[in-house]
Amino acid sequence: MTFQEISESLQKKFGEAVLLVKADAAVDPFIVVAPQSICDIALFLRDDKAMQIDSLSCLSGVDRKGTLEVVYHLASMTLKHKLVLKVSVPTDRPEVPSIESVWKTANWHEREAYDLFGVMFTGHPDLRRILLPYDWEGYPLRKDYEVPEFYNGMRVPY
Amino acid sequence: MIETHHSQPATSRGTTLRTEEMIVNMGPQHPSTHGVLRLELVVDGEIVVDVIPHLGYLHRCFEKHAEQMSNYQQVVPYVDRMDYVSSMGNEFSYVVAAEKLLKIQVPERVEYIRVIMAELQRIASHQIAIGTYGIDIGAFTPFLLLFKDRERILDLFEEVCGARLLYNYFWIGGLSHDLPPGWVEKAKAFCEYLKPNIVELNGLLTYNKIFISRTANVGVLPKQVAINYACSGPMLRGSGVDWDLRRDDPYSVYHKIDWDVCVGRGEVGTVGDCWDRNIVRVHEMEQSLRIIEQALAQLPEGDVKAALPKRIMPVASEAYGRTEAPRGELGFYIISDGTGSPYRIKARGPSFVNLSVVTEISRGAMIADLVAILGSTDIVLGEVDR
Amino acid sequence: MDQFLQSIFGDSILTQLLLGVLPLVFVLVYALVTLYSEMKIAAHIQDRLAYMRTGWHGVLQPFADMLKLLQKEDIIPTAADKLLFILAPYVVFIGTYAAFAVLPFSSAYAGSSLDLGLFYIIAVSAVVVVGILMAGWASNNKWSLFGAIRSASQIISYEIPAALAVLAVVMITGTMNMNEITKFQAGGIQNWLIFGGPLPLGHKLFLLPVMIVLALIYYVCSMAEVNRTPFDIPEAESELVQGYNTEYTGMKFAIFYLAEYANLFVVSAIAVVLFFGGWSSPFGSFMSGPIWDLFWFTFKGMLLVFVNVWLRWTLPRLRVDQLMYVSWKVLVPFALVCVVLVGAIMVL
Amino acid sequence: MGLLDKQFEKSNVLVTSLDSLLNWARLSSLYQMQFGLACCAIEMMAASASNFDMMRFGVIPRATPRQVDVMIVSGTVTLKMASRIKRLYDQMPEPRYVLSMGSCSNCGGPYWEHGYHVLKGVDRVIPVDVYIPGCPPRPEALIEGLMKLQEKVRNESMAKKHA
Repeated sequence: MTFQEISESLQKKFGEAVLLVKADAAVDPFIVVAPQSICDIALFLRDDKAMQIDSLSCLSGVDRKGTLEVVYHLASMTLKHKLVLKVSVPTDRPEVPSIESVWKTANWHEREAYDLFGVMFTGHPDLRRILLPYDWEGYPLRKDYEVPEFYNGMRVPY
Repeated sequence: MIETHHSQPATSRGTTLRTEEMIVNMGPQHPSTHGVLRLELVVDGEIVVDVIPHLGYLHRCFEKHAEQMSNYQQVVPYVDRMDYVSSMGNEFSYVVAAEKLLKIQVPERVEYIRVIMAELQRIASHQIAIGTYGIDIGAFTPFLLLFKDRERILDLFEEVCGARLLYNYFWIGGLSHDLPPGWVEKAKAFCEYLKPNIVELNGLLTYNKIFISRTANVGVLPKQVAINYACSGPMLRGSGVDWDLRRDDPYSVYHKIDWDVCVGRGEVGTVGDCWDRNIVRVHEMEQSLRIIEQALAQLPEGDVKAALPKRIMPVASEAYGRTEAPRGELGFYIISDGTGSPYRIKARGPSFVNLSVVTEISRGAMIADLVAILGSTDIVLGEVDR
Repeated sequence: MDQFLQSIFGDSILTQLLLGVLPLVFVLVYALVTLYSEMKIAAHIQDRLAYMRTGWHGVLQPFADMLKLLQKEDIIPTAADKLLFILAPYVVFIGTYAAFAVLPFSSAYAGSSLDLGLFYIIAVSAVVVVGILMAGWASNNKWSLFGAIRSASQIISYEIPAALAVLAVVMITGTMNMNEITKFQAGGIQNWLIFGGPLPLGHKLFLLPVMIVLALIYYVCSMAEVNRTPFDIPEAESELVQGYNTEYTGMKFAIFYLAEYANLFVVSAIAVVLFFGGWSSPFGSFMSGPIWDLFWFTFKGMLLVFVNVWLRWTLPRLRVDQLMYVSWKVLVPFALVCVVLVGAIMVL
Repeated sequence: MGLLDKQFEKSNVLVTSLDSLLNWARLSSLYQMQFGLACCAIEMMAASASNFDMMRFGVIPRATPRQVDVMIVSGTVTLKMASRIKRLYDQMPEPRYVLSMGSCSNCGGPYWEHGYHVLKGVDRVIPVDVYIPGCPPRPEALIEGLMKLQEKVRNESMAKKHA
């Protein structure tokens, strides 16, 4: 399926939840959807006969200064089409429903996005830090992050 | 919801004799965690009830560094250091993504050299994977024999770029250097040299009776689970999924070369067991040799750098480029905000994703099996933690 | 040897002491030689050189290792059971060393020519298990405990087929005295028990396949009893770090090491006595005599040690349940059948 | 160095020759901790493999810190790992040595500026005897560093330290 067809069927099925279809992007086209419906969309994409998007390649957090984005790179191994989904939430209330129940692989990706960006994935079974120590403070990949002077008595800056 | 198969935990087998579970810490300094992974094991005697991985002991802030660089080219050395046993593979993936974003066409000679390097690197990487897997199973000698062969590949790399491990060879829009004179002959000689050694390896390790009994039917990863966990590379193909990005999402010049995708067939056990994952690596080494030989034969003359402006200014856009690295799908998601330096780079490391399935397939196994499972996933902590 | 020493020192306690210390000298020299040659053999299997910097081709390396271990700090973990922790390596070593008492090194020397020699060896080797269990428990380290439990279960299960193989030999020779068993096989390579012993040709032909199987069974068991690859699960490096000796430093670790190598020789020596003619020369009376006997005994023993080293650096490791499977479902039934066959052949 | 400090030393034939014997033993049997951190660990493995064969110098990898003499810190030390390295170092018996292999463990290497989770030099947590530059150092460089360490051991005096 082409991007055009996918976006049309998503718009038909979910209507209001599809916020923006950016088909004329310079490189990869993408679709922005409402955060609260990402779970339903994901489930539809995975189980629909025409979509069969069985694989979540990558899940990334992005800090857009004021809003946090979560970007889903999806691919179908049977039909060989790809799709980029995005959700956007304000930085002060970064709550996105977890899609761990749809694609298990999202578990660690979401933990990573939580760890580095502070995106709260609601419904995630085990939302702990994954890369940084459990007692680390702050979300280092946010653009306004300040490196702490000391961690556990060890000096952090050079 | 896809059903995932759990091995029945040892504690619920309906026996009246219930033993106390013990929590054992494996790593970060442990001979078989392949680096600084820490596994918290809940064990009932020798049987593993649960595995809780703790990562991040090698979190080197790759993504932060990528954002701080002043242009796209400067990210390449950091990309090298992600999956440090297959630097060429990482560079390949990064330049594919970056060139997609910056809309650069590279000369055909560059593509061929990149393919040759990436495949040589794949052999070198699989040699480490199989060698260390041998150590995990208890055979020390194959490791040293494989390392000896690997040195030949490193010599070839050293000749083209001067480095043994981290090369900074693939540049955006080309390569740092052209091949030195006589290199093609040496590479051909290497292919001839390696072929009998793979046969020897099969005799010594792969088809060893003890090795088979240790790895066959152990850690079976069913097809559906593998796909749901987005496993890739030998891990996915070992489970019988015929999927290789080099063929199914083609990049570079792989479509001009004749080669096969290797898939686990359950030759000595179940499809998707540790042995299958290992044999896929062995066969991939053979296929890589095929690719290298053809690419060497087809290698066109020409320049190794595309004509580029001094400073590349992309439009504000984003691109996700992925390639088949030795461990699986290595993707780079690059966002540009219209300035000369990247706004955000996210690396999708195959080891990170492949490791997440270990908990799923090692419940109910024995401690020795866990070592075998972990070894067969072939993780590199530099890429898991980035 | 006994007479020689008695003629010098008389029938005093000193004679007995000297007789007892002789094997210790042998163990130390042997351990140094084996340590060095194992690494060199492994290196040649693996296409490299190993020790090159200490003396000619690194021959002084074992001395350097030992001297260094002597200088190391002796750490006893705070949480360890101190008494057991300190005792364990000595118990292991004593268990191994006690076995040397009955080994017939030569027609002129055996520490003690016990009539129940074989029985004694099987009995004292159980002390090793106790020592290993002590080490694993006292270390207060979970990996050590794993190693100790694995080791105990492994040694105990492999002692059964080994004892059955010994039993078959005892049935043929009619004695448990190791010197007598050796003398039984005197007169050249064709009289060795692995080839059926000095029996009439009809017996010999029937015994030959059975004895080869028994020798293999015993050799496999002996590898398991000394915890070496493919049966090295108690100290499986990639699983259990170092097994029961994980927490040991310096000299205590060195004693474990020494005991392992000494044990390696003990089991090989028993195999030599049982199946390969002990100290007797393979050429009948040619090249025999007390000194030659010592040479043949050591040479045969070292040859078996070499095979062990060779296998160690070639094969992968079994899993703990597969190990038990090999013992209980393969070796024990085969050994039982062999014992019955030997009995039947001897009666006929 | 050299000639001068020999002059001021009390000449004691017994102590010095015992010293040199003990030092020889220690320098020629440096057991190494089998423990790799990052990229440099691959070069460390290459150095122990057939082509470079560190065992020529008596260097054998051991898995437990209790039985080793030298810890080769081979790679980037992160803040999360630093406390583990400290503990491993504490578990090693005296006399113990530390080789810092590669720029990362020397000073943070390429991660010195923006590495919010990288310890800028392992010497901030444990004492280091020899620093080996390079990113990663070649196996030859590691062996050179090892020989520097042997030189250091050769000039130590155990007998005097304990007197």
